[in-house]
Amino acid sequence: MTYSKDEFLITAIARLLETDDVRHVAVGAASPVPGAAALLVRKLKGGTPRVSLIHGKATNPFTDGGREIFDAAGQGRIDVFFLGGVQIDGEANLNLVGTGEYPKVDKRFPGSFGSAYMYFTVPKVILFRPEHSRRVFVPKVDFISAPGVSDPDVHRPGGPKFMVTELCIMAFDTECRRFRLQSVTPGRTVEEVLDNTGFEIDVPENVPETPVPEEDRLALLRSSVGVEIGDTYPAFARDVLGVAA
Amino acid sequence: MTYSKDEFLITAIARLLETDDVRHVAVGAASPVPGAAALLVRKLKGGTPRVSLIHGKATNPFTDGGREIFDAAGQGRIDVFFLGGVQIDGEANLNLVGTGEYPKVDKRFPGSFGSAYMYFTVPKVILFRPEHSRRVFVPKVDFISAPGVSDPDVHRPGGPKFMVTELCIMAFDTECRRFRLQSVTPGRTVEEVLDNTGFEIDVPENVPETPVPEEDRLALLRSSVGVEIGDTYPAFARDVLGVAA
Amino acid sequence: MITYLDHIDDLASEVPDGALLALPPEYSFVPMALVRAIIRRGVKDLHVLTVPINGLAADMLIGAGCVRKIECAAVSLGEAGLAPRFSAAVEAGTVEVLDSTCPAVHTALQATEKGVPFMPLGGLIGSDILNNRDDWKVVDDPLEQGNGRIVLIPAIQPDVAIIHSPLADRDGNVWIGRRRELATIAHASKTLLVTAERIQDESLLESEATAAGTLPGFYVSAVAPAVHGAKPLGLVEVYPPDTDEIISYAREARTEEGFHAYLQRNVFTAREAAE
Amino acid sequence: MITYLDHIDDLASEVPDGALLALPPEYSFVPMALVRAIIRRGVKDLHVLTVPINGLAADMLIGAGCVRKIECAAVSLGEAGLAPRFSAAVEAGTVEVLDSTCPAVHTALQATEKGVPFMPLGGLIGSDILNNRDDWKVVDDPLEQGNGRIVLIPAIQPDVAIIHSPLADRDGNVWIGRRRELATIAHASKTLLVTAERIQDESLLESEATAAGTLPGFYVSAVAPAVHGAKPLGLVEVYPPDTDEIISYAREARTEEGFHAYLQRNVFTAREAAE
Repeated sequence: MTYSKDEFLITAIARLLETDDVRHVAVGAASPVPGAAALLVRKLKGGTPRVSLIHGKATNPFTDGGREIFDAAGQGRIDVFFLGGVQIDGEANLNLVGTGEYPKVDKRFPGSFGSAYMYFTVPKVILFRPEHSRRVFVPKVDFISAPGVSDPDVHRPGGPKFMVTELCIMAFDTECRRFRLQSVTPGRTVEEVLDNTGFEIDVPENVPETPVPEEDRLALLRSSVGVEIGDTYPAFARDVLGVAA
Repeated sequence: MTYSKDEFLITAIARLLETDDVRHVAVGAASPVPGAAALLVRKLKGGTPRVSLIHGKATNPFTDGGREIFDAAGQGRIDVFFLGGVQIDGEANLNLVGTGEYPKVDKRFPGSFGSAYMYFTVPKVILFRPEHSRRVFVPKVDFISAPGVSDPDVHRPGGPKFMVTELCIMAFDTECRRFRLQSVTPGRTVEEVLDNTGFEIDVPENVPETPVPEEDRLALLRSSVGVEIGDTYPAFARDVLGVAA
Repeated sequence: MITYLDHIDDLASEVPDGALLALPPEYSFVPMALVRAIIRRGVKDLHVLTVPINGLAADMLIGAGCVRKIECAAVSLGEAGLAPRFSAAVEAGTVEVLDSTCPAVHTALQATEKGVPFMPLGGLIGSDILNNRDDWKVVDDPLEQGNGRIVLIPAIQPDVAIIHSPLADRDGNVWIGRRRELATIAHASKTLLVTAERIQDESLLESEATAAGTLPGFYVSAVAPAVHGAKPLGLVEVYPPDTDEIISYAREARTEEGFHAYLQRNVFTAREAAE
Repeated sequence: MITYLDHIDDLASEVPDGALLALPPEYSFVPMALVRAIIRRGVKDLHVLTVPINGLAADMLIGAGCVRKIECAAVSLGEAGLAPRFSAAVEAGTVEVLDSTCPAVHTALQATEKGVPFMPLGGLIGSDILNNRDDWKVVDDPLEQGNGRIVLIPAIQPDVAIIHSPLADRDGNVWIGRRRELATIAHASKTLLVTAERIQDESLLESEATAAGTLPGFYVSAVAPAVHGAKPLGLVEVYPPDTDEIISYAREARTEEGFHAYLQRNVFTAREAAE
């Protein structure tokens, strides 16, 4: 079965959500790919994990205002969250603010949103940044919206576990403060990953390919799961998954 | 017109609520007399002050749970609140916990409720304690639920301003940390007040009588205001004001 | 996921001996049927937290010997007078009492809700409540802006909280209306047990109108039906409090014998309405 | 008491130059008609606080020259892309930006709501947000219980907050539904200006069902009607966002000339639906 790049990324993320420690996945604004991945896993596992799309309708369970998702994370009730960045460096520091010298940056982006808190509180943060380039993956971010690691005297139950890009999946080792290449997208190479990454990463001797989307999962995405994500992202459901609202 | 003791106390309290600084009167649980006084003034002044009976229905405006009244007081949005006490002493310290040595007291009462906070935050706290006896008005309370005065390094926009008993009205002078007799109930005497008060108070040369209930106010109490307080205290409206629910 | 139980006695078995148990205030959806089930089960050594006050439920649990310690801003039967078993137990020293004040209880739960170890609160300084709380801490204005001393209230995380609601749904969502202290209690507690007058199939989150007063199911551990589950207390717009019954409790419970006769009749012998 | 005004331009006159103005987030009842009225009035030197993020309203106010300083966790047009006037002004240094993060904005308002000078918040340490905030303070675990360092966020009290609602009543009560950040904003602000699609005579506090989603009138300073008052943003269950309009704004506002043409057409020339 053929598949699109987004469908590939959805199934790649979904495989990271299938462990038993994942009971509640929260997905922030403008994140249809992670949202679809979470809904796919919920469908596959018959209702677990819970999936909360903060800007969803039927999938938005929050009724205590904007602070509730942060409170819930602080309570340990959210197991997975997704973050990205304008720049990401080898210690998993995220920059969502801008490039150049702060505060009068060369190019200003929206801002840090809740990253400086969710990165500390959610045990399994998955970094999702499709564009894999030296523009994004820099030696050192120009502004740390949220740091990848913390000193031992800072309470930090959460942090980065994986990064998913168009080229590969990396795991993050908090102890060593380094990413390790875990698998490479079919048709791409380890060299390509290294060429496009502006920081050092660990590369094991054998790097497997990221599996292609399973046919049964593609079928779910293009039917019931597509309908569910269409509740929040109708254009995405229509254009990417071929499911009309 | 004849009047009951409760009707006398209601009009006595009402006169303390007629100043312009009183924009919002909040009334705690089981306080029909202060509640009726506040509703009477609201009626007389055509809608000002706001009156919030925390256990009322139509008169309970709070929709953010039990903490809202305390938050509102902390925000400076409540101008008058009523407190009482099992014991009250000459520095306006309140004891709502029990008599005897804490914690295994001789006689245990319910507890401090919100007094230890409201007493600090509401600018005009009126102490309301009909029983005027040396059992209540003691030289020093056995347990300070809420202190009458505070050191200058404690943020305290609020505190006691008046005390209303069956015998008299006293004003509290925070600077001197003393009560001053303001008026005496018709038919009672200054000597009676002093005999039944276990702490020293200031007595001016001329102590007027507390005015008897105004006829128009009694009429309001026994009609429209009685109906309003009956929404929260039906037995009180029926038995004291003769207004059926 | 949320467990749906058929009977409140099964819910009661989720309250272990020694638990820190949070009780909602008298006017706010108190699960009296579940409290009776907890007493029937003979739970021991509870540390009860009233949020921030309570009456009948706490008094009965204390009288029945379920409580080792109680943290409260007040325990009172309101217009029916003092809470007799609470007062007697404190006077006899058979229950440990940790006196608090209403906003301090809310603050301690807000801290847990927010995932922080403490939260500041104004007032309190000079009170013997504070003087008897080794766990509360007075600090000098940490921002150094002339705000004066302030009290830090440590977070409290109840092991179990129990609430009753007019209405729940099959996703574990629970109607709490404007009784939003129940949301704070739920957010702050490890386990939340819910009884409901009625459990409907349609999701309470379907419309914004009902969502506004709904506690989402992901805070809920287990739900059981309990018709008249708050009686003899009231449930706003569903039934009024049974004032005569509460007054008669207040009278009977003045003595230990009277209390146990009340228990025998109303807790051990009586069948709950839901059965 | 609450003032009822006939026209949003009268509400806009309650926003003084230099005010600390709180704006609700994009998905939460943003009073766009009032924002346009504020721009028409030519207010200057605003200190805008987005709670915790915003998009179109903040971008237009900045583009129109009303803003001196903005404190925000993010300003973004969402799926329509970057906020063009915000980005341009920050890059040019013509607006001062105080970067924050969502829960820190909520925390600062919660502190004011609670009447305390600060509130603690987890996370943040090691972030350049913190490193650029002289007003935030890192303290060593004040309870000395091994909780580690923590950040204290000072209270923020907006001078004026503005919200739009589907429904208000004649007592100043305002339906906010589950958008409870609007309650926090209201509690924390000195002045609250409300526009409403509809103003009804019957009190929203009459029934528990509507009371659950109602902000009580005693937080409200003034109310004016504004039919379609959130457009081109959406108002949940009332109208969806006008995505085409937002995308066309995003495109036009890329240049200063395009933005001013947009303003001329949509703010200065157009008549609001309510008129």
